[in-house]
Amino acid sequence: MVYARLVLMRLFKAVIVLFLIVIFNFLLIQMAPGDPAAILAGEAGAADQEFLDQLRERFGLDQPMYVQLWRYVSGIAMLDFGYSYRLGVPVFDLIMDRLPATLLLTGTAFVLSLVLGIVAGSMAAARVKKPSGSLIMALALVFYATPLFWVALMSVVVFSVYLGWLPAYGLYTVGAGHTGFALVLDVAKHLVLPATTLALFFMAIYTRMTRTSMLDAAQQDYVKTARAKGLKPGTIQRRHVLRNALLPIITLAGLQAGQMVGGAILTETVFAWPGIGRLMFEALQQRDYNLLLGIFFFSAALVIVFNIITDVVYRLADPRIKGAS
Amino acid sequence: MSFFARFAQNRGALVGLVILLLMIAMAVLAPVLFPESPWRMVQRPFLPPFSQEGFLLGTDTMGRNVAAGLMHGAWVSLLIGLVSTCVALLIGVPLGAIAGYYGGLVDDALMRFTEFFQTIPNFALAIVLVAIMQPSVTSIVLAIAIVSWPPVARLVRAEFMSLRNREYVEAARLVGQSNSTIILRQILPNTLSPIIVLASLMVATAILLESALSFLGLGDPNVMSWGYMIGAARTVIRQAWWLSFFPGLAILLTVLALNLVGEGLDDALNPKLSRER
Amino acid sequence: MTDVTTETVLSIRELSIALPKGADRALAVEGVSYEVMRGEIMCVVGESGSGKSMAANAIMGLLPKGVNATQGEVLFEGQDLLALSEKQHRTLRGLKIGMIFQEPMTALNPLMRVGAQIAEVFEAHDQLTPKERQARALELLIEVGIPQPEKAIRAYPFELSGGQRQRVMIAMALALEPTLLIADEPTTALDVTTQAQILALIRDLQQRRGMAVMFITHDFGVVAEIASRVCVMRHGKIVELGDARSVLKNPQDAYTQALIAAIPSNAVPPHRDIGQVAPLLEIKRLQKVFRSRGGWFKPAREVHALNDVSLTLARGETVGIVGESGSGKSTLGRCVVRLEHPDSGELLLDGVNLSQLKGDALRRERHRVQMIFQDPYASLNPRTKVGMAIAQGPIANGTPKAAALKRAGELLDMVGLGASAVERYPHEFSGGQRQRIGIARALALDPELIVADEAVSALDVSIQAQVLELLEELKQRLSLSLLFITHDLRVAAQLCDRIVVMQHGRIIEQGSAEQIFLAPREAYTQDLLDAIPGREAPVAATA
Amino acid sequence: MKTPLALAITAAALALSTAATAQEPQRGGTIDTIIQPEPPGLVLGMIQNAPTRTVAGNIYEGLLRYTTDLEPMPQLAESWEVSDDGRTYTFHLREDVTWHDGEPFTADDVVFSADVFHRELNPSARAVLQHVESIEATDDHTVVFTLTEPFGPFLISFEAGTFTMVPEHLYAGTDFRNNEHNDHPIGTGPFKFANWERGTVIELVKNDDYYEEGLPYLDGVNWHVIPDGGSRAVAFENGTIDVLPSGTVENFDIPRLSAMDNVCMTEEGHEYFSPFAMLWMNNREGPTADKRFRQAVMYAMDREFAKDVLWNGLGNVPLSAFGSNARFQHDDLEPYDHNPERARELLDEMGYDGEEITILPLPYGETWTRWAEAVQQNLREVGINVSTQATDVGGWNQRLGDWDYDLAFTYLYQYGDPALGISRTYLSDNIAKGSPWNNVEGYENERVDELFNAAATAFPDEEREALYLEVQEILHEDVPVGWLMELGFPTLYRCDVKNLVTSGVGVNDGFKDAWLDR
Repeated sequence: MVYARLVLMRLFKAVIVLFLIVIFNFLLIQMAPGDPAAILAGEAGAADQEFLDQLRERFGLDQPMYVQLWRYVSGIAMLDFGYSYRLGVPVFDLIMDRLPATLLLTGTAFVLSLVLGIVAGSMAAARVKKPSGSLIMALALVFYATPLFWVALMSVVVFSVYLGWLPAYGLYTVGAGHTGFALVLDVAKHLVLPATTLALFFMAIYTRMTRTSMLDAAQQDYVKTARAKGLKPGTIQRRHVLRNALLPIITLAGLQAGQMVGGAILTETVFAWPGIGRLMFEALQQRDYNLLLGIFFFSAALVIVFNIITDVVYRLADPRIKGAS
Repeated sequence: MSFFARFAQNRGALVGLVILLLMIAMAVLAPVLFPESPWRMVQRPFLPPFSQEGFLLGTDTMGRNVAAGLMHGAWVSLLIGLVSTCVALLIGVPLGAIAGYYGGLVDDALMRFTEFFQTIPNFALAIVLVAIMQPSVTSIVLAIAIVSWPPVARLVRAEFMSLRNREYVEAARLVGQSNSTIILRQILPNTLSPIIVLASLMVATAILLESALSFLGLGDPNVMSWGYMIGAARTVIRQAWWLSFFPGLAILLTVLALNLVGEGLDDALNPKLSRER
Repeated sequence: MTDVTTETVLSIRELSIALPKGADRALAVEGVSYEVMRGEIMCVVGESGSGKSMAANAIMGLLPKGVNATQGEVLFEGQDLLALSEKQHRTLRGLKIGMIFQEPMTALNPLMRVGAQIAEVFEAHDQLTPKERQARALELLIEVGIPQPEKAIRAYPFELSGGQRQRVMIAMALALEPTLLIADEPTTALDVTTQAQILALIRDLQQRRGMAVMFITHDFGVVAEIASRVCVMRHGKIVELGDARSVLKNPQDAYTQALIAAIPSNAVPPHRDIGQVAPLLEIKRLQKVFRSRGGWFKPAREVHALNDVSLTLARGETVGIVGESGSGKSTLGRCVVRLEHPDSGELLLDGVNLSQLKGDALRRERHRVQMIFQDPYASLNPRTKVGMAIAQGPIANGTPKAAALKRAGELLDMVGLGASAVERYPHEFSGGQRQRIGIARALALDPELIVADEAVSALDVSIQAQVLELLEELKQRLSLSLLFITHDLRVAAQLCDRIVVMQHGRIIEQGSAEQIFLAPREAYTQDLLDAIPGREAPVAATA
Repeated sequence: MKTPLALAITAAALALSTAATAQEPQRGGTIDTIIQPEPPGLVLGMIQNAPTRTVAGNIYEGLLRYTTDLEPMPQLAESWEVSDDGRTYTFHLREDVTWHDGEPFTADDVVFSADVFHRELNPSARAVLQHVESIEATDDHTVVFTLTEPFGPFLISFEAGTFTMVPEHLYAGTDFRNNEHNDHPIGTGPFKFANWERGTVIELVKNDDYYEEGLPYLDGVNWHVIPDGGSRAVAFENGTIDVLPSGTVENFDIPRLSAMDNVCMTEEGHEYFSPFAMLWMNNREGPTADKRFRQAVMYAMDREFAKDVLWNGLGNVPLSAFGSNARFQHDDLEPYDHNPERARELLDEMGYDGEEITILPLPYGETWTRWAEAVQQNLREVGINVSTQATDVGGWNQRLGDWDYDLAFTYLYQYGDPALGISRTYLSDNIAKGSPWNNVEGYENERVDELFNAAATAFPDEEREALYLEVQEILHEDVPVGWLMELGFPTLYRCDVKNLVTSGVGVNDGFKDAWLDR
């Protein structure tokens, strides 16, 4: 019940935020030089005025800006995101086409980075001031400091070109006709490099955060209480230190999860991953406003959804919040 | 213990400081050591590193001196990192301070505004902003600042909220100091340490962001930055590893150094006083 | 088995504990020896920094990193605890030796249910089945007197009050019926009445089980209440050790004497007649309600912090506001200095109503009422020089900077720090000295009224006495009007002409100090008086 | 000057042609290739951009194909006649052609496509159709085009990408752009559309009912979508991709990829387009309005360096406005060599005061960016104060469309005839804001207009040639734009892919003859 009300309330706020985001992005994109008609004409390599006028009329670009905005916003209110100028396909379909790939990539990377980050961070916290602990932190720092795209390029060169272990790009082997388990395995293989690349940076963040948080939690009085009970160190770490240390990580992870969709742009580009990050970049370059706005809308919606999930998880993890409301 | 002594206790921070000073030295000495434009095509392309005198790090796709590019690039990358962080602070600190100090509806409004910016995925927003303003140092700095101020605002707000009811602040209010004096004289100086620590990390993040933008072809074409060098070299990464390796290493080291220095500053500025009371 | 026997449970011999490099002294504890007998409560007393808790931590094997026992032995049931491995030590903890800590608010894991945390003790020592553990936990909760134990066992710590949490801690410490219970300042963070209850509980359980208790405290009142024997520590060394009654009655060591003397006496000062002076401060029907801000879907919560409070204070008078936490006493003080905005009612200062002033109008009147704060560490801006901290009030009110700084020097001299303190930073001063700076700051604007909010609560007893003395002296010299807010009736009794007792946002009773102490009209006041640890019947001082 | 790489290509091409004749084609197999960027749609005529042409050229067909020398070959038309006055063109269609949905292909489809579909949708076809007076189907398999006046390049305009045949029975009377068949294009070509996984792959499968006996040999073609150039190179290297059509990998990768075992390369197959790289120079204002400045720019640029370093020695540096694959090229003009001294002299002569000018690179990838950097440096070295303005495609389009630039890179297709691909850049009636493909530089010269207009409608070719030679001399002197290079876009493929390039548009219609030797 508490959750239902919470989610409802958050959703209500989300609608307002999304509405503002739509307007903001709309105005932002209006400021960009060049319109989709000109770009489509440019791509065609030849165009006369008639062609441009046809396109502009078709896209409604001949209308004043407020009319365009009104049309767009009222369309969105009915969950109609319009057509992609360039591809001539409903924006909603395009996004739904690409969203699963992005969610698969970011989801995997998210889980991977979170699990590995927490494990590595706990290990580093337990080995504080020992060489092994310092090594973990040094590694985390290096991962954190290395540009993501550089890792991506290098991992392709090493694992795909020289070693030939993993496919370098794409979501699955085209034309292999895999189905069922074989397809799953195939996709999993393709997932390894992009997911790892994307995960490394976030893993570094979680590792550092977990360590700090664990060291903080280990200083707390209740840990002393637990020791005074005669609990084994492992149990103390797990049940008392880690559980409390996870609270700030939940908050951070919630923020990151939403941002990952945007952060996947680079990864998706290098690995030819057919996700919405890449779609967004292409849409931007082609001034495919409807598509771009649609993607912004969905990625913002994802951020909000993740925030709500984070809130719920946080409440599940921390009884104090529930009691306070 | 003096500030520097506490800082120096963290050996990593010292290493970071040395690296950082080295990078700054590179930036400052670039015009002295390589007075010619780094864009000048001076030798045959793809000269490997350490193979010819005067071209310690080899030449790039167009026969330009990589060492010259790296040193001139240090200036640009550090400058972009620093300036964009300053701009982000200029936006984030006042917003956070006002929200945290006044609370209530002002806080609500400002925080909704901040959340709004956090709801649009960062990197995507940066890309769009640069694309819209067209790539240049100014647009890149602005875009980075616009996507990186919300955490500053949040941090400053949290600090202000915890400090605004401190007894010394209340004492200042009681003796009749004005709100602006209290914000600037009483609270702000006490939030500086976490802000400085955050800022050092933001410079690092800004350098990474700039390189990512350059990688996508959204760098300023008139200045030689590390990000540009990697972006330009990625198409030849297979035949000329050194072209992306050296600027990549430079970014890594700088970001690493900034993080280490940040940690050191954190240790030095925020000694754990929790046990004192 | 209720009698004190001579069986030694714990024997500490020549124990020295070294602090890490860079600490303010080399040894936290130096050559300390004492014993704890079966069935007795051994009180280890000392002020902060005396090393009184260190030995306890060494016994439990819970010394902080970098702190090590360098010498001596701690014998418990025939084995030297210092020689045990961590693993061996672990088997003793909880099973043979139980421990309770000072801060009930933070000593329990906030994310685990109370029952589970108690059951963990059995689990740690592989005793009982999970189901039995829960059953035992419930029995223990009943034993320590938690209201609604069936509900409490399923509760999270934040759902319990401080006293209840401390009871949970005790239940946990006693779960396996240990031979030795170590209690490290278990009542310091509690209200007096709660403190009295917990002390009674510990004494009661100790007697029923015949355990040995090592009780660490800074408060000689508490010592008087429960100790069989006392060990007084200072700077890591024992200054006096002996039977509680004789130490209290007839302390041998000068430091012990000073400590005991510093306890605000039970002697009630004689009634002082202020005469019929026009009231300086008139509080009329003051109301203050705190509302938690509700969202669109959640109702706001309300707490009546001040409910129809009326009060007058004459010029030159000191009025004490006494009450436990949540009584509204601090809110009252904060309303008077206008750090809070009262909802309704009047605050007449010399006839001017301060209660509804806002903005600049308020800022102009602020200098008339000043405040001395509780926390000497939080009340001074760490980045502002002491002189400036004092001078900034006059500067904000238009005094030239040089003159204001000069005056600051004079004030510092007056509070006993010397004018040279102007150029120094707060961290160079001790807690008591900082509180003097706070007093100087409050005086800098020549206020008509000073509100002191728990101004000595955070200080060690000996320091407390000095600061109280200073206040008393200043009061005489400058004929200050003082609103003195405290939870400690003894302190109030020492300084105040009149005492106001508050509970749940209301004034329960007010009267002269003498009358409140000797003839309280309300039961609650009587409860408060009874709860004062080590209290003997108050005696009217003969003037 | 030919670099070793260019020589190697010639050798490989020779080896290819001998090997091809020596072996019996094998059937079966699927080729994996690249499409970059992902096309917006596949209905040719409605969409004319390069990737659509490349993929859909294997689904749709035109009346004619063209050899690598740009001679017409039969396709849907098995023969054709031109009247003596050059105004009437009669096409005889094959009678055994069916659409992918089984309907027969007839003359009515041709009339519909040309007269209705292309006139409404296709600007490049419109440019040709403005010379056409009428289109008639005289019987089911004969179509007659009557022109208003002779039009030299008419016969070269029937390539599938420009003048594709679309099915009348599916499109007539519908809203073309929202026609339901746009998602599943129906053509007459050797391959049928099978599937399009957006962002991943477009799959074409063999048309079993194809009218040319025995063709195609392949079972299908998969066009992979890989947005990153480096990843595309890797995909080719590790063997997942068999064919890299021209322009799909960065030039810097080509030497390495072509040096791999069992990899062949051909420069053929882009003659029809023959992309011509140019530097727009704003003739209206600023220093670039001065002819001497523009000449100085030509002398300042080291075009041979760009060719060798950026284009691997492929392509060639033109003398003037006409490339080698356009007809009627003038080969006796004084070349604008790299001559900084001369450039400085010209600048001094005009009294260039160091006014800052900007250069707009073409936002089409690294090679172009590098090229702009090189040109910028070249210009700086002769004392021209120049800075680069970065844009993306949208910004680039807008600046050129609004004439808001000083110098700007571009490249244009030549379409095999000056009247189609070249004159558009210089004709004064082609000055109009809003398009980056017309007379963007703002060059106005009456004589040039006269000559180009006369040459387009002159008949026969000898008359045209004289006019075109004169125009080249004028342009060479005036330098309305900077002529950078006729680009060499090689196609890379595994050597076991045989007979890949058989026409002047290369892989755009080439897979029908290709086979795999595996």
